[in-house]
Amino acid sequence: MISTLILGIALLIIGFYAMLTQKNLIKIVIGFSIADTGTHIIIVSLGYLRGKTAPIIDNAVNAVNAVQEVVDPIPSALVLTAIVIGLAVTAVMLSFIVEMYKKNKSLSIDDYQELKW
Amino acid sequence: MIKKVVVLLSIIGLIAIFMPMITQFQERENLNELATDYVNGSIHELGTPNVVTSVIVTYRGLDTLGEVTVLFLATVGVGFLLKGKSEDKIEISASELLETTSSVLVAMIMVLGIYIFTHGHLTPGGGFQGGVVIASGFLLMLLSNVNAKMNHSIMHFVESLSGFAYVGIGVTGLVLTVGFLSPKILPLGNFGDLFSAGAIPVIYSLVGLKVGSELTSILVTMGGEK
Amino acid sequence: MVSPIYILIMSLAVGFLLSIIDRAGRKISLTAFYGVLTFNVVLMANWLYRFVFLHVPTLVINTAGFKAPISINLELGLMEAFVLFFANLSGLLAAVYLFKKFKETQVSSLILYLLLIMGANGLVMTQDLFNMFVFLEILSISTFALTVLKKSRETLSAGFKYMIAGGVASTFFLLGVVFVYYFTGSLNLGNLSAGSFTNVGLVSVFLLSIAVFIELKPFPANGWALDVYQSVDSGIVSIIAVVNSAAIGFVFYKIMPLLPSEFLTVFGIAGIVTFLFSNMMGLKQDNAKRLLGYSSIGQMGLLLAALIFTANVQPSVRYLVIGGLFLNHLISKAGLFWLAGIVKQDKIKDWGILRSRKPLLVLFGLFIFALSGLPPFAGFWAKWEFVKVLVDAKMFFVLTSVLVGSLFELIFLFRWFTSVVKNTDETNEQLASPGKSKATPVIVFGLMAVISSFGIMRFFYEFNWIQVLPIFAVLAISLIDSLPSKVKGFLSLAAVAGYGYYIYPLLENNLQMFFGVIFIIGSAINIIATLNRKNQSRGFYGFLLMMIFSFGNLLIASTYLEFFLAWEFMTISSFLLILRGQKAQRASLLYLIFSTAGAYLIMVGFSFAPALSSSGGALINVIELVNLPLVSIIVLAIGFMIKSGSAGVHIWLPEAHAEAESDVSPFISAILLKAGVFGLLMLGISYISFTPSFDVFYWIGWVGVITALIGAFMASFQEDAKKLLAYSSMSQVGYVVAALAMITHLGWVSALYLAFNHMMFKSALFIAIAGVYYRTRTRKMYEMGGLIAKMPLSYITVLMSIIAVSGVPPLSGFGAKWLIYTAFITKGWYLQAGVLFFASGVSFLYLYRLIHTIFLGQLKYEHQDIKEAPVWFIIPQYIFMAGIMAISMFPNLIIKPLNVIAMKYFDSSIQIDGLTVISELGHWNGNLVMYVTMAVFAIPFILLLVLKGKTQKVKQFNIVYAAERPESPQTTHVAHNMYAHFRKALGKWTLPRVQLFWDSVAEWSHTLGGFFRRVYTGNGQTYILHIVVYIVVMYVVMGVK
Amino acid sequence: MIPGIIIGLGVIMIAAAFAAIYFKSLLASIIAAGVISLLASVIYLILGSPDVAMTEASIGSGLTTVIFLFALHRVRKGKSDD
Amino acid sequence: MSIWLRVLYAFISVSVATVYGLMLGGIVRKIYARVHGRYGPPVWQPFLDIIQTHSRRVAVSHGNMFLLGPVFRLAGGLGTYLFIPVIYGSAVFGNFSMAGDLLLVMYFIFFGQLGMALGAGNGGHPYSPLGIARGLAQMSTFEVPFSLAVIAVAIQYGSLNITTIVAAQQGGFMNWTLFTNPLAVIAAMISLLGMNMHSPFSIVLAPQEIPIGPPIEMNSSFLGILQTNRGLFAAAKLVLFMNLFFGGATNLLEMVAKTFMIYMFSVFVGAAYPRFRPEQSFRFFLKWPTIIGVLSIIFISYFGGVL
Repeated sequence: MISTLILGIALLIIGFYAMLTQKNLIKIVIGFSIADTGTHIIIVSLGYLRGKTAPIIDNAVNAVNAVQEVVDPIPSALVLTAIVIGLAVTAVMLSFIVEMYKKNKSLSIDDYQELKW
Repeated sequence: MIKKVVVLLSIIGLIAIFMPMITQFQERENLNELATDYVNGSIHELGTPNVVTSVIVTYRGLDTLGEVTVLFLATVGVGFLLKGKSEDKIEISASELLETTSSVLVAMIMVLGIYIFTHGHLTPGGGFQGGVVIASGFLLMLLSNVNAKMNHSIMHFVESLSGFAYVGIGVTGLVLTVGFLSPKILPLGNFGDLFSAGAIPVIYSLVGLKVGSELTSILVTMGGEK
Repeated sequence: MVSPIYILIMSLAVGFLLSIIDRAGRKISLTAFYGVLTFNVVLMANWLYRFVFLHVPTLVINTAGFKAPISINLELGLMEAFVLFFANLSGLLAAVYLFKKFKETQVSSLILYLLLIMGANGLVMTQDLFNMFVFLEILSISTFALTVLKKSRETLSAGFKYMIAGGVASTFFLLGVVFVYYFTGSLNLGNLSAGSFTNVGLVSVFLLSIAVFIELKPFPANGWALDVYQSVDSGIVSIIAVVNSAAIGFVFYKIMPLLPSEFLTVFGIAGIVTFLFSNMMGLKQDNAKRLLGYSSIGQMGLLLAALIFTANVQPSVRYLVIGGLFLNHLISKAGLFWLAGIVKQDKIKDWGILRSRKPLLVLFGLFIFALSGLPPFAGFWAKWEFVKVLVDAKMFFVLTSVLVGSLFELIFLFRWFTSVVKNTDETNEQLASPGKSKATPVIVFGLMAVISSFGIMRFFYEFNWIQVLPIFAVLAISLIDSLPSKVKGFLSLAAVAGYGYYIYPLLENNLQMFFGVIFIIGSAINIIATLNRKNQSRGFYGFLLMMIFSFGNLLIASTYLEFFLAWEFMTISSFLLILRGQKAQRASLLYLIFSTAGAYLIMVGFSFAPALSSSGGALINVIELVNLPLVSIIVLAIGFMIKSGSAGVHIWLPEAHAEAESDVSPFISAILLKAGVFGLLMLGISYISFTPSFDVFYWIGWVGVITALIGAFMASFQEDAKKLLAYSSMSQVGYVVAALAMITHLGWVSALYLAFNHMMFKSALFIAIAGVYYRTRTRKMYEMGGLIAKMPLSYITVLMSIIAVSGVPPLSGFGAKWLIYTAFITKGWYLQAGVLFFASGVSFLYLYRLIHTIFLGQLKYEHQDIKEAPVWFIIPQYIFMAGIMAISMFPNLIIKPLNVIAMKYFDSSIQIDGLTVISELGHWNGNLVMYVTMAVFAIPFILLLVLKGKTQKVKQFNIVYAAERPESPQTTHVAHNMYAHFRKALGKWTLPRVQLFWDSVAEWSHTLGGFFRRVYTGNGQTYILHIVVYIVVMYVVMGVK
Repeated sequence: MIPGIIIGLGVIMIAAAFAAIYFKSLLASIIAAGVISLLASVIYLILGSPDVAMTEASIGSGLTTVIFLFALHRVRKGKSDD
Repeated sequence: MSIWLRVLYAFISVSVATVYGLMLGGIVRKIYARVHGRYGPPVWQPFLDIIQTHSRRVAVSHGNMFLLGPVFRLAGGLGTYLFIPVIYGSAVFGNFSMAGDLLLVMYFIFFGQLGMALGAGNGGHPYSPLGIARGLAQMSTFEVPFSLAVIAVAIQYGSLNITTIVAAQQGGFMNWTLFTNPLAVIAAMISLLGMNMHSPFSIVLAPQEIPIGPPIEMNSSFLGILQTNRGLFAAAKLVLFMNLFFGGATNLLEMVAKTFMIYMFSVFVGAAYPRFRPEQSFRFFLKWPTIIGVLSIIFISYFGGVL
């Protein structure tokens, strides 16, 4: 659906915007997470078929002509995986931040540029 | 200032990259060949009403194994990073009432979680969702400070063994020459039954256990539990 | 055969269980851990063997009981097996390297490590795009977590930057994957091709490929990677640099078929840009690990470019280029990172500590050599073939960038190497023993470097054993290196004799024979001087033999590659010999840089040659290059002229000659320079039958005469005896080059005559000066004086040699002058002849300075008790003197054969009538000149003896000096700045413009490097911005619609 | 009908996204981010992906938010130590 | 011709040249003195000097090379002379010109200079190397126009063989190089000034700065030999110039006349100009004479020598 696609892209870009402008480490990760959500919405939007329902055979969907009635199951499967992975990455990022804070007592990304050139 | 302009430009650039996707977007009308195969295959070959589940557990089983691994890695990684040195817990004083209710609630949540992943092939939801539900039960436990110690070790074993068993099922498929991670190591059963769809429910249950324990581990580590 | 999917299975099973196993004790968990890693290696080794030797077809592994594209499938082919074998091997060895760490830290690190390796395996084998994403995440997350194996502020912030960058890249990758699915309905690589994407669909492959590309750290969107390389534990960094890069690089290789060719070209150029710029920025780097980081990034850029630009060449070449570059990078980078962990010094200048552990030093050198793409290591062959591919495809921008980038890399690597070897900071610090676990992987990879080089030579080329003899010489001598140096010296002499005996029948052409005499016999005589060595001189004879054998191999090369190989061996060995000099760090580096630049040009030049098959192409008729295009001739000429020290590219020459050990200098001057001459002659032969639109050799001729003049002037203004001789060599070889550039019979006769003559008198001079240096311990001529009384034999050598150099009759030097001027005037190169006359006049200045300031004038107090040079120095001098006398008396001894040599290519322009040589312009009877000279010398001599009456020999200071006794020898010895007036007269013409030019080139590249690396601000956010901007810019450049 | 819901949700989500960026309080930012995920799951439901909706609701808005909060707590804790 | 006859002829030839050369020296001293308003020594003074130096009882030597220096010097003079055919067509004055051509002569000049420089260096006096350094530097510069002139001559006559060059100039003075290739002759004549080390190019001997320079330590017989050579060597150079540029000589008289004129040229220039400083001298030779030399080559090679 185009509206959700636009929404997803918007969230993705807002997420990137946050990553590019926010100095606070946690906010950068929030930005990353927003971008992630945007990505997921994009994926699901691409799998959507107009007027069709979830790919689950039950009372609503007949096994015989299921093919004509369901949305694409593959993007759903992919997003499922992506969401879990997103969580994993977020968790590791956050634990980095926790440790960085322990060492440096700062949450500003500008305070972490001892390595350069 | 220059940086701001560059940021702005790069954002505009990003929009430009995705613009053609929007302007030339065509909503698909029909399933493509692969998806059609999946829907048909799921129903006729695997006997799994929830096509998404059959895709996740079977057709793209390797992804799921990988996904579980990613989560596992995150668990290990978070543990490795935080090393659990921090002694402080989240201090929420739990009243007796809360403790009692939460124990009951936890039990209920656990049952719900197990229900979700065992029925993954029939209804929406499955291992991941079930696992999260289980984890949320433990979260509740953690927050209400109930029996935290006992659970930790068990969590570990569940985490390791469920993962191992998952791999084991995969290898069984290889040994039986039906293919790695194939659900055909078990009979298909009746379409729509709980015990049907070959090994799908088994695998999904293991995934559920694994994910649940992994997420719990993450929560426990992040939450400051030793 | 066990399916490779068991790598995934075993790793996962053990990985999942490891935390439980660990409860039973770390020993058990470690056993399981190493067990799996070893299993991976063994399995992949087996598969690699099967693919290479049994030619089994590519293995397809389906999962879930369905065939692709229904289910995810894995593939294992030759390429996969190759990459994975080495990735797993590096994984295992890095794990061994980290053994102590793994014993101590949490079990988590083992799990992360194990799954990291698994992720790499999965990534390489999987054929499904989304599955790739999953494995990419497995690889990334485990790497992120492992970056803090050594937890510090630096590693944490570097790791965080890494994560953010990785996160951004994987977001784009995911989007790309899904878009691909949306447009094609498939995720399986087997179903997809570049044709699947049109118009808006291109966005999908763009996102996909740019994400992978970002992971491969393109310049400038790679600051995060550098921080990681610099800070993270060496063992883990080696994995990041090697295993991760290999796996992700392989992903790029796999998605390449999906990309339209315009994308690929842009990526290829971006890779090259990365290579060029990271190496340029490396120039300014002084942190060892960060330097390696720059190099790693550069190497990956090169590898990508190679992947892209070799797409259309035949598979064997492609395998060699990519495999060679990959292997080279993998082995040497891992090895160097491990060494960095052992040395534990951040700053390059503190690495001198490595000298206290010789075996590690040798390994260090090995990796540096390999990384720089020097033979026989894998990178050399890859570069050779790659250059050929680029030339064939006419991609000159890429070619230039590759070569310039390689040169930058070589510069910083060898600056490091030479500073390690030569650093004069006296630190008595001993490098702590690295321990078995840390040393073993380094040693294994050192061996791998050697084995892989021989493997490549064995599989891709057909070399005669003689072509690799130079290496075996080093190995053989290193086995007996504990013997006294004299024994080794005599053995070397015997080896050279044996070698000469062996190649003698192979020298079919007279020209080869002639150079054979210079190279082999000249070297053999010069070896005698080295017998004076008192200390053990470890390594010396190995490299010396390597050099001498390479000289010979140049002559018997039958293909371009054989020639080039010998050429490179010659460069390497001479570099190492020069490096042995006490203060030779700068000199040797300069030498290597220029030589390598020259070698690159030669490589390019050969690549232009027609009918060059992948095995190197044949030099028809052994030494004759055929049908070279004009550009090839120009490029080759410059390459050879660098070696012969022509003006403009000569600045390596004086330093190298001066700073080399004094018994090494004769080899460099008398023989090494002739290799360049030999190359130019080869070119000249191909030029005879060639009528170009642009007369290259005319200009070479000019360069030659200018070289002769500049060399003579510079020599006149030197205070250092060896530098003086060095510039003199430059000048003399300038004559040779100018003469052979005439491409006439007489020109060549004179060039060869002078070359031969120069070999003799310059050897003698250098050895004589070596003797003087040995006694006086100084090379400053003004610190000597009056040594004629103490070292008469050396004096006679110098006297005769300078007569021979100057061209004063009756000695052989005049023959050269006579031939050259006659040749020039006959050719019609009048002004050039005028310049040569000038140069020849100036040469008297430095020759007189040499002999006067050392042997004449006032003897210094501190030299009162000095003795004649050791006999080992005297013997070779007098052998050469005998040679000079022989051809002075009977010039036809040499002119006749030279006449014959040149007659092969031209009609003879001289007649030999008895003892008289008759040219178009005049005649010369060297024999008669000699007799007349003897007579006119003898008559006054006798007259003097008769007439002079009693001779009173007076003491040193008894001179007509305003009735005073001079204060000290110093005040009376006119030596320092002897030609000040001449310098004043020439004014600014004496400015060392060439030196200044190269200095500013060096400065520019450093400044540029320093400028560009400012993009790496260290701020993680800026790095994200770089990535985003990079993506946008690439989008625009690629013109995705 | 459905487009209306989606546009409505979309507007709220984008607003929440900006809120997440510009809120001074990290806690509020985290909650805002959680809201985005929660609303996203509604969108998934509309798009015929109940599985994804469940996952997003539980993982995206639930667990992720909790982990953020835990991390914030740890950081705050560290801050008060000084 | 038997070798002994040739040696005999050579002996005669050398004797004549030596006497002539020494007398030229005497005449020059006389002329200088007259120009300066003095009476001056007799023209045979050089002979007296030689006898006087040789009759010294004790020769002070600084070493073997010191001793050999003068020998080298005289050998250089002898050799140079002997490789030049002095009189065209004469067997007696044909010398050993079959041993080599013009290039041999040009390079043999250095033989004596080099040897002398070495001998002087062995003397240990600082003025010797100072003078030699100046001399070598100046030599390297004046050789430039000279060699350009020689090249021009070689182009013109297609030969470096002196006899051939002389032969080509026979048949009237208009055939002399002086008229067929005047630029080359100008260049060469300017270098001759340097070669003769007369003022303004007398920086080598420069009595005021480095009293007589290189031979400062020379005494007794050593000096005598040097003086002998001075006469012979001067004659050799003049003969060479005469052969190359002034049509050579077919008899002794012609030779004497021509060489005397050439010598006078340098003497008069020397008498008229004060001495250059070394760097001025070097620069001078590298400027106009060199340009003239280059022009001569250009003219001769592109326009066949016709101005």
